Amino acid sequence: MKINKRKINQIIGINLLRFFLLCTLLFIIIFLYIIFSKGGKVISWEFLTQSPRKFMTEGGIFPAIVGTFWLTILSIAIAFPFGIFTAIYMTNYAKSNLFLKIVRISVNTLAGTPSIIYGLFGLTVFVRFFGMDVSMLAGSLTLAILVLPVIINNTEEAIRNVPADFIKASLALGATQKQTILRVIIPTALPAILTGTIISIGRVAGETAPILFTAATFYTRKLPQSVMDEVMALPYQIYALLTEGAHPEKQIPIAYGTAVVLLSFVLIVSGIAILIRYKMRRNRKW
Amino acid sequence: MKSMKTFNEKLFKSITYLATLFTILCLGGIIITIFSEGLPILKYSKLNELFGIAWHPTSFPPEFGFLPLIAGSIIITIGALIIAIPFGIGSAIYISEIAGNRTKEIIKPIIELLAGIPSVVYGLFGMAFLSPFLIRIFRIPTGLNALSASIILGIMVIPIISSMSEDALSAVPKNLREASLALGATKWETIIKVVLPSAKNGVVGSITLGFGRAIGETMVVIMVAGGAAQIPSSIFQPVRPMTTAIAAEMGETVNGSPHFHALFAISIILFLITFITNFITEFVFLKRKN
Amino acid sequence: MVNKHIQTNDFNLWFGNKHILHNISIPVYDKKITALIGPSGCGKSTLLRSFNRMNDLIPETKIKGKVMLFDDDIYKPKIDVTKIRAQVGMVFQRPNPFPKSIYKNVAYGLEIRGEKKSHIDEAVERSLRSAWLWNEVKDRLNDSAFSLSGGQQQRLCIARALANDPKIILLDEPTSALDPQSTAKIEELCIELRDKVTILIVTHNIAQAGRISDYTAFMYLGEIIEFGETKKVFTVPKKKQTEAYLNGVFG
Amino acid sequence: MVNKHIQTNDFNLWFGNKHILHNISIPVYDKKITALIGPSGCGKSTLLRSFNRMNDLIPETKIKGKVMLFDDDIYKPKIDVTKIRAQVGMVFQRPNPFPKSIYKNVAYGLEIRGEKKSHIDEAVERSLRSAWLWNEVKDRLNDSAFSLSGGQQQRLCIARALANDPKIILLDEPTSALDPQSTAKIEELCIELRDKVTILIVTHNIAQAGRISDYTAFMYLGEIIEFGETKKVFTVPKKKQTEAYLNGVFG
Amino acid sequence: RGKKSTITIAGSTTVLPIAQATAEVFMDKNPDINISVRGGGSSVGIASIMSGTVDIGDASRHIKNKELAAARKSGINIVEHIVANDGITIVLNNSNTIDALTLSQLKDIYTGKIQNWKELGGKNMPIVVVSRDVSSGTFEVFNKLVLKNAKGLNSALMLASNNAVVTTISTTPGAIGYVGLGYVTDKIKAVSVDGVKATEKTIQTKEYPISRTLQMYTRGIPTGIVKQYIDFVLSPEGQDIVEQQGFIRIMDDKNK
Ligand SMILES: Nc1ncnc2c1ncn2[C@@H]1O[C@H](COP(=O)(O)OP(=O)(O)OP(=O)(O)O)[C@@H](O)[C@H]1O
Ligand SMILES: Nc1ncnc2c1ncn2[C@@H]1O[C@H](COP(=O)(O)OP(=O)(O)OP(=O)(O)O)[C@@H](O)[C@H]1O
Ligand SMILES: [Mg+2]
Ligand SMILES: [Mg+2]
Repeated sequence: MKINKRKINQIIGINLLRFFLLCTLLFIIIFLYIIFSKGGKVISWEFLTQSPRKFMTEGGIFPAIVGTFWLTILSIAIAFPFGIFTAIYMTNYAKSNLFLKIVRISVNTLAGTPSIIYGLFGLTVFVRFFGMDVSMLAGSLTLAILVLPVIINNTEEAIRNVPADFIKASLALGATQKQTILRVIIPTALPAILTGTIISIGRVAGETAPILFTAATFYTRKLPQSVMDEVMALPYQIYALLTEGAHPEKQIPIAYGTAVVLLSFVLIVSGIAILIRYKMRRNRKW
Repeated sequence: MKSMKTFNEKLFKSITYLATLFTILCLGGIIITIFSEGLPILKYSKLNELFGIAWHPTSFPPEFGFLPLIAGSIIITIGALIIAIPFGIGSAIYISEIAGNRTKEIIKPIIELLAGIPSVVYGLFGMAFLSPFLIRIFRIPTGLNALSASIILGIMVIPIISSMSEDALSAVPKNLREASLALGATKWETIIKVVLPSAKNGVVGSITLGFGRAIGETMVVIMVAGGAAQIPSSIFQPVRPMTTAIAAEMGETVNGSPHFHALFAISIILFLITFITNFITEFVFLKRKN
Repeated sequence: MVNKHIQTNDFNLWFGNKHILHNISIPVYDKKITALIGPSGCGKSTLLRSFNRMNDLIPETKIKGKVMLFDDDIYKPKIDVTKIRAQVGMVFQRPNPFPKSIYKNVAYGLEIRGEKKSHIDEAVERSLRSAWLWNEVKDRLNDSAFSLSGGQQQRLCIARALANDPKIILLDEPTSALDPQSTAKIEELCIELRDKVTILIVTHNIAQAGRISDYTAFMYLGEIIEFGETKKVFTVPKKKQTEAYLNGVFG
Repeated sequence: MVNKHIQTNDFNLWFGNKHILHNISIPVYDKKITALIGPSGCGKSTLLRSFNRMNDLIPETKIKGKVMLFDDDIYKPKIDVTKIRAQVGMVFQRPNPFPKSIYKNVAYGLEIRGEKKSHIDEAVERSLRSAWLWNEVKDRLNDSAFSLSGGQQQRLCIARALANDPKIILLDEPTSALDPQSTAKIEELCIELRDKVTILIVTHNIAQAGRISDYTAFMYLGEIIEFGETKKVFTVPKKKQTEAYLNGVFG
Repeated sequence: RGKKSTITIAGSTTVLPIAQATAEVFMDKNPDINISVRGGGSSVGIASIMSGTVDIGDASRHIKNKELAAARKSGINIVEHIVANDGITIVLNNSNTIDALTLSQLKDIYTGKIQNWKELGGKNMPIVVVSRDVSSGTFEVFNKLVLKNAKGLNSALMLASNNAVVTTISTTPGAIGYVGLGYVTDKIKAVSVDGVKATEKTIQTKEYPISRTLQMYTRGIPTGIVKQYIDFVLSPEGQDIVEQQGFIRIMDDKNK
């Protein structure tokens, strides 16, 4: 009798968990299905390669694709070296526990700070104080600071996962710390660092709030000529199409189409990263 | 020769040190910015007025009561957690404890992938699909309200809670599970009595992290929450979370006006809330080691 | 002749395609200590875990042959695995108390079966006494189990297993993570427990097997090379490999 | 009398407040194999690592006393630690080749010192030959080091250490993760290398110490209990603890 | 600035569609000129014009005296160009029996003093108040002209777009809301305010009480391509576009 009750508990419990998981997967499927089925209709070669026309109700989103591309590349290019060096410092050089703690709190605080606050910071400091105005540069810098903690945390973890054995072996052979870092630690951690960085590319590409006041423009036909130009961007475009303009019935399908482009980009990029990471874990011999 | 070597070593170390200082500087910059632009609101409005229940920044005289905005944020966030916790933790347990290796290898990346979906796309989904859907189901005047924002935010937070809880559960030593099973416990008993309690910190940490994420989310709420600055009496009413107020009103304020400072003051509150939850997550629940 | 408590018949085990255990046929005698020795990776732990079906946890495990517990094949279909595990105690290499109080650790097996509180109290005390831990912990039963030293934790794990009142206890290198004093204590404890339960112990420490066991089985590459009374196996081993192993040529 | 290669004088070491090594004074003789034995945690690895200052990596390490390498105190201030480490080869318990090619592994020590390519090529071949690995890998020097078996990896690590042309090699349980065949091969290799370098080896396997070493030091709780020629220590140990340990009473 | 080939426009999101749509046609006609249009809000538009970071600042309100004074102080001459009229129509569900309201009744409804249609002689039905998001230009006008900056009802639904208002009103019997004249369809009904029905004419003449103008600001009298563009917006062709975007053209004879 008692055994029975325990068995029933087990069956109920496990099925409850299965239910939660299946629902989660169902959410995902419904979500993706709706976005892709509604947006897929809009996607065409013209949509991807042309500027918007007829008051944003026709034509394509090419300037927004280009804008998001540059914003992403620039911000990662800015954040990457800072992130790597900070992680190297934290894992290899930081001696004082207090300082390390301060750095860690800073990084974690940055990581948890809402993106709209980055937007305010970018507006106050880059756009106004440094007079960059609404520009790709101001937006990229803002986004760079936003992903900096992501890159640091990821790189730090990658470095910490380098087996201590390798480091010991290198030092025991008479290598200096810098040599050990550059020749053993970083090369070993590199695949993990890069996959993490690729994932943060996806993150940057999809951020909207930080570029609201710093980089995004509603409409332009011209592709950016310099970093001081303002740009259209995919995520902002989705937002703008839904909340501004006078023709929602025509704008919503375009918003869906834009979302498909953005989502595909993000999913492909992070999918690649996850695949690499998965392969890497499989093939890892240490 | 040797001095060259030491110079190189020192130079490299200094570069990494400067990068680290830069990181701290960024945080410092953010804090200084929001405080120096936010605190001046006290020149125009007393502290107790700031925590009043009316947000009428453009009326005459303006009223800058933050409570409706804070309430909006908190209500939506709690709603999101109510949705995300069972689904997030439930699926984490299933993935970590019950699913076979095969299933795990497929589902885990899918959930991770989900975590990367841009919030504006969720916002689109909420605005263009969920909200009309809710109107039809509940026969309510607007689908842009606290409920739909909670649902969307909840879906957004599920992957965060799920993948972090999963990490915590997987980190529970295998030998604890074995000990329990070897004593004749069923899998369910092992999960409930041994694995979950052992992973408690990580699991709770995932919830506080989810809280921080949800309360700081801007695009979803600005698009879906409805935007009425009120303390709602039902979940079908629209609310105006702090992030919405900041993002939507910043453009309409005159630089240096009371309204401008009030928005920065809200960002201080928002920052403090996320800072504290973050701090709790990291140092109480995750006990990150050096 | 003593009773057989366990008997395996041509038992084979695979993890996926890896054939780990080959035609194992050994008895485990009632109220005796049987030691399983052999070099690392030879399958000692795997064999031990076959006796309470803990290998079921490893995906893609296949078996062939029988393991008879008294007169029941524990691998027969539709058997209640939790029941078997409750009858067979197990102690692992590293002490693995639950992150709960000392009391809750020992009570665990009984609580999940929904025993009465009074019965549990009594069983906890009895088991802790049997594991020679009662005097050391009786005043702090509600302290976390992690407040105990390594050796105490291992005895707590033994007490936890004893609380289920098992007829047989499986120990997998129970002392390899412990200091000499704790090791000695656990060895004595095993000898003492022999009166009540059958003990099967895996050990890397040949001297330990010699000191405490009545029977010894020597395994190599998944096979039982030699099985017999410890005295005989240690003094006049029949097989070359056994002799080599006992002399420390490998492992 | 043979030459002393290393001599420690009243060497003490603390990790934080934990006093790990107590007044260690032993010699390590030139072109001999010295074995360090003792139960787990007694400080064997720590002592070994004191000889190339690898303990510096552990925060809050304090030392007192001297370690003389030939006639130089390696703990004297302002010494170039990397130079000392380059002179002293070290091989660890688990084979730890870098995730690079076989060639790059062996060349590592020379490359970081900026040696010429031709010199490196030659040294790589010489070291691989000395480690008995040349024939097995000469056709695939650019393959990943992880494509080698465990035993080969360990020999690769020995070759990597030899490439620096060290006068002394420290081995920390180099065979404990290996199978019997690989173990035997490494033991033979050690004996062969003795002609060229001084060897200090930590081992848990008493039989191994007996087989290959010329001198044996027995450590217990951070102290050297006994040091002497292996033959003597093994047959007529002067101290009770040594005897007990050799008989497998603890550890 | 020499031979400029780009114009940057920023400001009011209400004017955004006008600026965007006219820019598009203007660029089609002048392929070597590029116009970038971004939102930000009226204040951003005026601030940007003062700081010189844009060529044209859009605003759905007139420049404030304070702002004008600040501009004068720094020697900047800000010129206003009214480019469109915007009238806000009060709309009800088709089932509602009410046809006319006064400004003060509206104010009472939106501040919560009147909560049931029967107080206005209609059915016994609670009033569901629908408003626009605080950041929208439409809200701004309504707030100023109807509420006279009094505090609005906290529980009003704040909807993000004109279309959302139309949909909500058409499906909610007791609802009242406001939208731009261009959005009125037969799914909802428009009521007269203070006895005046909202039409193009009544809005142009300011007879209809809830109407305003939309403007573009430039630094000094526009020259070169900026002038070309502004002229285009004010031309009949530009004004057709204004109408297409749901606003009311400025009176033909009264070009400023
Ligand atoms: N989960 C597993 N999946 C696949 N193979 C496994 C697994 N666990 C163990 N094995 C393999 O089974 C063989 C026997 O392992 P087992 O742990 O039984 O050895 P052992 O004799 O207990 O060794 P040790 O003395 O090191 O504990 C080994 O070759 C091991 O690699
Ligand atoms: N990084 C460290 N920090 C603090 N204490 C340490 C550290 N490494 C080792 N110890 C302590 O130093 C003592 C000696 O350790 P050591 O590793 O030298 O022992 P060992 O004789 O090599 O043992 P084994 O045979 O298990 O390898 C142990 O008590 C250990 O707990
Ligand atoms: Mg084992
Ligand atoms: Mg050691």
